[in-house]
Amino acid sequence: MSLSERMLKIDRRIIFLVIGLCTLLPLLYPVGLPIKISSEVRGVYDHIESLPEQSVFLLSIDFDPASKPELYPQAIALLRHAFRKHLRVVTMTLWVSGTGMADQLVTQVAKEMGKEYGTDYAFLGWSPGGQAVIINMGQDLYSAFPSDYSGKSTKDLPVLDGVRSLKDVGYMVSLGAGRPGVEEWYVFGKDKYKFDLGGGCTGVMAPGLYPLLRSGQINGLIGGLRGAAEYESLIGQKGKAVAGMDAQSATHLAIILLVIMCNLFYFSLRQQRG
Amino acid sequence: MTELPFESIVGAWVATGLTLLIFSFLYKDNPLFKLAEHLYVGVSVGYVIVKTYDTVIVHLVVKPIVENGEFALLIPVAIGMLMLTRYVPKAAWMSRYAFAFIVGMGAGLAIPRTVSSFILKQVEDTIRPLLSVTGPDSLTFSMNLLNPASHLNAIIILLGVSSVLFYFFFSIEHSGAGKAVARTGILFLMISFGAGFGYTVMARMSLLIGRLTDLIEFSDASYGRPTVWLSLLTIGALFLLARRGRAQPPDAH
Amino acid sequence: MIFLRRQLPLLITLVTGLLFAAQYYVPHPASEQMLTSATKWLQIVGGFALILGVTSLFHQHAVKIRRQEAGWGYSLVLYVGMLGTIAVGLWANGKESVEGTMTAFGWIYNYMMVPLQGTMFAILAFFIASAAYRSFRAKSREAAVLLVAAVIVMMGRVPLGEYLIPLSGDVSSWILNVLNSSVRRAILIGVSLGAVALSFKIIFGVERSYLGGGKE
Amino acid sequence: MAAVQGGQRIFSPVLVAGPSPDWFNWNQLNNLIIALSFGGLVFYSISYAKRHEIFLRRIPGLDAVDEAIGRATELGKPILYLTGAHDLHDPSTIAAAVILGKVAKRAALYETELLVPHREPITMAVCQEITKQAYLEAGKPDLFKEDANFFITADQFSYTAAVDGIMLRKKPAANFFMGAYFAESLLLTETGASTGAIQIAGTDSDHQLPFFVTTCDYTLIGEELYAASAYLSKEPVQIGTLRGQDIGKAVVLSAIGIGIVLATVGAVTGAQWPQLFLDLLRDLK
Repeated sequence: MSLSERMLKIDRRIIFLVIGLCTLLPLLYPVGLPIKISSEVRGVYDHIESLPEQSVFLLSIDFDPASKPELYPQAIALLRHAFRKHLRVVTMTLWVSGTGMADQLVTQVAKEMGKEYGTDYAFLGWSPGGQAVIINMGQDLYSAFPSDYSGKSTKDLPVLDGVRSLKDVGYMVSLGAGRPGVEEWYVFGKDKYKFDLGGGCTGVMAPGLYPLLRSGQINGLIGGLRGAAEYESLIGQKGKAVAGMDAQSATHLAIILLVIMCNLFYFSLRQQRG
Repeated sequence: MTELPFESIVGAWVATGLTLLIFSFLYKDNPLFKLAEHLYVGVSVGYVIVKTYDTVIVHLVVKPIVENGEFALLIPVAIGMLMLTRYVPKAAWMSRYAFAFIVGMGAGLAIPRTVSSFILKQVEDTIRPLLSVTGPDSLTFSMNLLNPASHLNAIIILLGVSSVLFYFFFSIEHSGAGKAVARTGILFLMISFGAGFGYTVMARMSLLIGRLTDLIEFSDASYGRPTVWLSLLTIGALFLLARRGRAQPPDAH
Repeated sequence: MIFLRRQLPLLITLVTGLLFAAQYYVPHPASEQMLTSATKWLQIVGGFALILGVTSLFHQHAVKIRRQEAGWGYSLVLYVGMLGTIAVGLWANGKESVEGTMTAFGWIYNYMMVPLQGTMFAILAFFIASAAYRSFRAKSREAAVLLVAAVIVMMGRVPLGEYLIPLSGDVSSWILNVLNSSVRRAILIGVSLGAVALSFKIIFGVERSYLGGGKE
Repeated sequence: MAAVQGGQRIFSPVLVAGPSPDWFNWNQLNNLIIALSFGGLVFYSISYAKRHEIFLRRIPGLDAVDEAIGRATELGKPILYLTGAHDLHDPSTIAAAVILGKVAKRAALYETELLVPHREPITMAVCQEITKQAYLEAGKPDLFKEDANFFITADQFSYTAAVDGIMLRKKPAANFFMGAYFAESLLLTETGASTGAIQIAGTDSDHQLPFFVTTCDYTLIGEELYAASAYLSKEPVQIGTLRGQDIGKAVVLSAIGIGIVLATVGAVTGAQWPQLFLDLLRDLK
């Protein structure tokens, strides 16, 4: 077996090791490269900036712990921004296994920003049915969520004053890791109830949402950890996402090198065999 | 430095241990991984049951009925019950009513919304003038690739949309000029898949970054360094399992 | 009986399907009221669908334990995990936290479910790297195109890539915004036509595989 | 409408413009026309397909299905078939179920074991019926096993881990991934590749297509999945639908073409009339 052949059939656990190290080392010894802001992320940021105080901002945390590393930083950055702008923040989730995480997330950021439950923000919890929940909220928010996460009646929450349905929401962002996610919020929500919609998603979902972005169906898109890092830079509070960008750089470079190497071996093998 | 609460320390040990058990799958499928896997299935099913019970039964059904007398909610409960007849062979056909309701409603809700969101909206945005008038009698064609709204990009988008749509024509043979168009379609598809792959690499790496950040945090002395000890323990266990595995005939499960 | 077993379900599909498709075009309050109630029902029925799945899982692993099939110990672990979580969850009224303090249910969630699920997902990082190595070979023109696009986007999406080759950021954003958009748009239009066609067939009973069985 | 009065909320009924409530939203007329005419077109093509032969081009990935089942039979190993993450609301799941019928029939003929782990209970129940039917049609009802279709869990990753486990333990010789997929795709296909199985995928989840294309032996891209189910079943309903969709796509393409010409004419001449036509193609609401 020639070198090329052996290298092409390399035990994939060696690759696993390389990737593991490329992630770990920059996390332990960060460099801090500058991050450029894209227009997609700016779309969401600018819209929140333009909202008057006390507008209702609905954040749907449509992911579960599996996508936590990518979307959690996005959620934190968005919540910090919304609280800083003194918006009325309403949060919820369409993913059952994300409920506990969403609760923790909202409570933590609200505490940090000194906000009070019920008057400044609320967490409605989870409700089953996916698209049915969205339509039902568009029709009557209190029918979809008769009580919030802690069991309090949603009708008694001051933060929801004047909010009857999705039509009364100033801005809505869905942070989606799949279905139901941003697309469903458009099709079953914005299409009929006409609220402003922005999106955040995992890197996998992002390329598929570009047609919606182009056509203005969503007015901004935060894509993956990079998007979160851009948002963190925009609000000037660097967090986990910015910290992760170095590791991201290293692993990407490693993979690109792997791909180049693999092609070199491949072509040399082809040449050997004529 | 503040003392960590006891449950956080135990939690850190448990979380670290489970993380490492799952990661041991990277070496190969092994009993440690299987243990974590089954525990995971169990815990997550349990979690979903509790959440469904709490949200559906307690908050969406019982409370509204008891507090507001919304007895109409018994209808969906009945429909839901019908679904469970699937487990009674003789009455299993009754579950069809429930499925008929769900599927029929889903189909009905989908038609107009899909037409509006994904056909009209997308066609509307693809139709853009290929020239624009800037001053008196001067037509411009903007060539700037970096401006997504430029005329050149409008043409490229038109090219992409039509060739890919053409590739998905199934009732005509792709020959002659059609073959060239279909091939262009494939090239566009491949570019898009490549972009998707590249973007996703980022996504997946962030997941690893997330887990490693936790492991780094839990290697702190305040937790009693569970990462360090448990890593050693896991590697040791894998080593022992591998040795035991070698002593047995290779077929044994 | 045939009517009850076969025709009536199809009739239900026809009526609900037409009703809710038509509802979209009718802004009358009565029609809106119907949508509100029906979507609420759908939420509740969705909850019951979950029970269906769980009972099957119960049964499957119970059989394994009873027959002491290979690996029944793992099924036992599964049972213990499930019942334990249910017991703790019901004890905590299904809440992970009460007034900001973590409950035992929250502890299980935070220190067991979150790391387990997160790690399962994180394994993907390794797999994607090995997939890239194994299959990213310029075997054909198509494969070469895919590879080049992937490499450019990988460069353009990280600070180091933009730092080394400043143009990569712009090029990757052009690929995403223009080339990728056009393809995804075509796919979206095609798939949507398919979805609409299918919905029509379901409503009019042409497609009835969801009821089970082929021809009758 | 809602008003706030001293902390109390009063809701008035939805306000509707016009003296009496409207029974039709005229802005959605084009939507209704498109939906109805496309629906009509589909039913027309179906009835046409019942009376006439309709040409369908060959889909390269499909020949691989037979090849893969054949290889599993030769090796005496099982076939693994996944129907994806969605329930039967989703066309991809239905297509996957149809293809499962065909795969099950071949598997029955060759007497090869079939494993179909599910994520969604309703789909499982339906697939059980479909598999049973396939075994009947193949004339081997006695070989049908109720537990060939089994439910694992609705949770994405526990499901994936379990299926990966099955792949590593039972080493199926052919893996089919049909239907809708999410992040689990790569975990499944990479594990499948490591066991040396032939892998055939078919999905309309465009975000996962990059992985299937790079890691599977054959991939049915997007609508090819629906086409495959039509091609295999040779049923006029499916073939007719495909034909209807083709015509639909042709109409969309022509509309885009005409629209662009008109929009350009409108932009150059400054005339208003092209806009009237273009409004038909817009989501006006």
